[in-house]
Amino acid sequence: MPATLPQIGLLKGLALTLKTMLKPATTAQYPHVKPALPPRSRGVIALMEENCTVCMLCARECPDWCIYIDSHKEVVPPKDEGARARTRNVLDRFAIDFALCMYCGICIEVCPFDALFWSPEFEYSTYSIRELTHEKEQLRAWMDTVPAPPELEVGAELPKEIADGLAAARKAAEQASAAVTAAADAAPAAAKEGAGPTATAVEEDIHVEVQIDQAVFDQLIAEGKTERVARAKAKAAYVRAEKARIRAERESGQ
Amino acid sequence: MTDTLLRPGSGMLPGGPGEGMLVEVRGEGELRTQDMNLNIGPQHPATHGVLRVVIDLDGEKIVRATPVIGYMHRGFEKLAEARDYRQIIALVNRHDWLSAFCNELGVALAVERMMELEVPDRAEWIRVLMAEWNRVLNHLMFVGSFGLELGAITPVFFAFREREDIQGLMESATGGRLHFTYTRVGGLKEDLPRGFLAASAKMTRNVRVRNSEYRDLLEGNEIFKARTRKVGILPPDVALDYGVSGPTLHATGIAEDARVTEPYCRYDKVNVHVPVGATGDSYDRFQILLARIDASLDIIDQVLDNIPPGPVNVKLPKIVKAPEGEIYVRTENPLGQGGYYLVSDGKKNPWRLKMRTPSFNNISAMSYLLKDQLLSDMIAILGSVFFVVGDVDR
Amino acid sequence: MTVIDVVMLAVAVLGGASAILVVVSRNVVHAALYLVVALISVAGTFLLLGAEFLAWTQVLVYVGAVIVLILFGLMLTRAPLGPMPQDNDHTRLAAALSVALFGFLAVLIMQAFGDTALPLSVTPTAAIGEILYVHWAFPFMVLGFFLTVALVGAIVLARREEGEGPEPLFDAEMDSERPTPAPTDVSTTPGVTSPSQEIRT
Amino acid sequence: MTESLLALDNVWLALLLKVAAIVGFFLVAPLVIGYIEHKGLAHMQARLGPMEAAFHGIGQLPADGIKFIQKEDIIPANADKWVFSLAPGVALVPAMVILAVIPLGPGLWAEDLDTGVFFALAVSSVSVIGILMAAWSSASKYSLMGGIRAAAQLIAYELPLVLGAAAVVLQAGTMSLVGIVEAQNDFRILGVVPMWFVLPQALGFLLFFVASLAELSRPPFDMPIADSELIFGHMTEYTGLRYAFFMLAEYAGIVVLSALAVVLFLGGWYPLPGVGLPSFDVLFLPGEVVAALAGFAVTMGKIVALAFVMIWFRATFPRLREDQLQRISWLAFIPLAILNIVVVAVFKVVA
Repeated sequence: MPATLPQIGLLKGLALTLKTMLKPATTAQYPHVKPALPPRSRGVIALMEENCTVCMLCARECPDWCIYIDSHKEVVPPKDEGARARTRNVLDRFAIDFALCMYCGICIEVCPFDALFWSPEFEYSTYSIRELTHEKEQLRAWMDTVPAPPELEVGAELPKEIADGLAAARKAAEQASAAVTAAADAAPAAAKEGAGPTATAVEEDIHVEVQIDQAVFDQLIAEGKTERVARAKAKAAYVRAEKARIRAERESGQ
Repeated sequence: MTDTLLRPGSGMLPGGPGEGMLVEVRGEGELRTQDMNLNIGPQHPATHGVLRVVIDLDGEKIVRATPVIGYMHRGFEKLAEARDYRQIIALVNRHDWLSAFCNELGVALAVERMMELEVPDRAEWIRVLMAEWNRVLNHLMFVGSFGLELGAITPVFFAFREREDIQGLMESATGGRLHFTYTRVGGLKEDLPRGFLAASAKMTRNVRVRNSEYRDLLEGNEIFKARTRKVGILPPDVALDYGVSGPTLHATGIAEDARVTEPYCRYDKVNVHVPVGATGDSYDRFQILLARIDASLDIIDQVLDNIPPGPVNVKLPKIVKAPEGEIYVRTENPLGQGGYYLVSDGKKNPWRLKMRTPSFNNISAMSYLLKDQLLSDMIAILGSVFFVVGDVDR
Repeated sequence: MTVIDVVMLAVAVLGGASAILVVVSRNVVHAALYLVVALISVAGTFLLLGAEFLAWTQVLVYVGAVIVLILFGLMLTRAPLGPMPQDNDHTRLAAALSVALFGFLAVLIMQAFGDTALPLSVTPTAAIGEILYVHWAFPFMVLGFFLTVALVGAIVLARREEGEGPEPLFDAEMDSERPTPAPTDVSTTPGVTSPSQEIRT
Repeated sequence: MTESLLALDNVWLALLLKVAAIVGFFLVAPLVIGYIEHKGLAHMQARLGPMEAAFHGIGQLPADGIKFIQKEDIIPANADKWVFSLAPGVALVPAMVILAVIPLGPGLWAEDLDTGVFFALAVSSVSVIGILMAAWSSASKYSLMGGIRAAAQLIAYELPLVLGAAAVVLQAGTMSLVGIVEAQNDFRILGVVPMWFVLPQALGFLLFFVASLAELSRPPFDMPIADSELIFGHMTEYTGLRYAFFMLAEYAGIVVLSALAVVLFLGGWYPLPGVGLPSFDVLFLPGEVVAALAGFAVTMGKIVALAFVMIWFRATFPRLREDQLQRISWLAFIPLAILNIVVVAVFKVVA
């Protein structure tokens, strides 16, 4: 420990607090400035009602049994003449008691039909604990606030669905390019050049800094959409447009 | 003459903890002095949680201190017997809310070793990364609250400023700010989001700079030194007798650290610096805390250099069942040694899951540490023997 | 009667009443608090008589220090709330003594001044200083000496035995005194640095 | 003795105006200091502090006051009701009384006492009785511990405070606060350089300032109310308006002791050593009033600066232990204060 002058530590502390005072504060003025939450934030559970088949897996796996599901069976008339009538489950009630929920996300993980999603929406506190039980209409409404999942870190193994999709696309592109090569005998070199970018464009992921498309945002607000929905859609619109632009740029560059 | 009286009608609940505490009466005749019996807690600002310490005071000197625990007992171990392993992971990061990731890691490791699972390399590296970030989060909290208990109100706000940044980082990967629930048996919930590693690298630089601010604010402060040096000295042998671990043990000069002596995940591939103290007093414990933050940041930097590509999960059956048998896994949690003793009868839920939590042992040393100290020093000791009440009671 | 007379009378009644309450109060802390009122009334009397300096001295020394010490002492003992049984039976003797003392002083004052009304004049502080430090310098110093002796005596009595005292406040040598811990051998695992014996600061 | 601006012909009207002015100042000045503490402390901790009540939280303290009025006034069942109720008042009144003698500008004082310094110090020592009353009557062990600590601390730091002020009195040759301000304006180092007493009395100023921190139980000397161990000591059992009175007493104490330090060491209402105040007529205001207003602004500026240092200390330092406090006072401050007086006396006699 270096020898220090006596009492210099007190002065160092004073200097630090004074320095901090002169710098801008880090406080977020919450109700006035909304936090930018990452897409994975476990804010609230949204329900894609159309996907739900009332398999009850979520309700059974929930560690504190906060999911309530009611359903009835409905007989669907056979499509073809003479076939047997089918039954299907119809969802009557899907409610989550957020006063009990511990936000572990197990229900979302176990759902085999992609009916449940996390949304970063968090502003649903109530004055009464009873009002924290949200029914399927509200849960469906929160679907609008579910953002697209973030891109994965470099080196990550892609999820099976995306990897399969990419492989299929690559295969299709190769077939197309092979077809083009075979068809255009006269100018093979030119055809190859044309096919090259098509094959890579699928693989190549274009990274775009997310921003809000102000025009879309304003329009959606004018249409009476909630701010969060409008922001999410405006972001998506921006990303789409930007990616299209970059793609066009790359193509024109080649 | 010293005689001991059974306290008659004390204000405590009959049959409750601390009922019939002994009170010493010293001296003779007119000049007898009687100790004052003071309840610190269960609701008291210095115990950060619902710990209760019953102390007998002779003036400002503590004659006897008895920590009374159990106010926050939530039956985690029993609950775990009725949950499957995925649910247990969501459960165990709640008893010590300041080291959530390290706790879930311990349970996952226990189940994986039972099942003899080979966890993907990338997942193990990410676990190290997250565990170290969690350690930094935890230590920042204690750095702040230690200052607060000694009357310095600023460090805790600074600590929360850094915690906020790190929590935001963790949230982008795990979705949680406190209860991460990111580990799964056989790997992780999902891979990191794009940009996480770059943000981590930036954050380590940031926290290192901020760490030096705590040194300016507290470590070098003469008043702080006067309040903590030679206060609450814990000799190494006593520490070992009580089973104290973690930074509290390192301060006594013993560098026992599960990351070094019994490495798990990829701790054998990184340099783990274990700072140790010399005297085992409160000041040492505080210094260890700051030094451990730096050490954790070093580990994070190493992880960032070494993280391999690949999957983060293994394919598991729909219902995870640990085979029949038992296993004991120990991990170095931020507060000390975490032990997970898992006994399985081959079903989807454990037959018994006993958790050895560092806070419980650390708090056990309290009656030794507090004896013959001043009331004001009690605060310095309570603040520097690191515990989380939820972790004590479970 | 002038305004001064009325105020004087009020202060006297207040002071007298609280003085009586000091002795009849069954609660020691209440008695001490009544004493505060009595002492402040005395200060008020001094003020009304033009002895400003004396009045403030009364407040500073008696109210600010003596009473605080009394209350401090009471709190260190059990300081029970509520009335307490009187712990001695000398009340009659005390009453007789104080009545005698009061009578003696009253007679003395009457003898000295009689009916002559003294002119009310403000005593300048400088005059008090001159009287104390010029005319009565020797007795003043003797008194001061005695008080110092008493103080030293009190310190000697209260001083602890050698080695029993608390730790010094800012101990400069503390750094050098720190023992170096025995080296611990934990670097058995390859690729692990041995922990340093010093905390990096 | 100089004349006060309010020395009207009608004694009763003058008295009424003075009391009104003192009470007004007494109610407003602590709010100003409290607001500065809210914001200063917050920014030192990288926060913003109150932002919602009016512009940048200016209305926060009045809002708090309204909240305190609405709160239930709880008196513990075992408490000594009378003493418990009276204690906040006893703690509050001395601070208000001292304001009567403090000159805030040329002619801006209620009463210029011959023994002003002595009066201020004597009355300030009374407020501890209020704290002791609160501590004892609450029937709470935490309060009692706080009371014992407060008493011990106030006894220990009363001496350096009084001795520090005494050295100034010795140098100025007067006990009148107005006289001391004027003496500082006339003071010249080596008969040439104009300087306030803060320089020749640097040691005294330091002792006075630190001792006033201890008198006010402000960090790092806040052991008597140490919230993390004694849960605010004597204030533990207080709620609502009575608690607000204690808080008001604390902030009024900051104002009063800062003002005393300004008057004793920092040249009172003079903006710079050897520089006077503007005293020409502005519009319809006579020069005398202009000077008084300018002097008031200067004094308030200095008070706020000293209060800011107190807040700065609060943001930075942990608190000392009770035995450390005592040792600092008896082993360092009191000997130093006596030494200071001796040195000043020697200079006074020699010069």
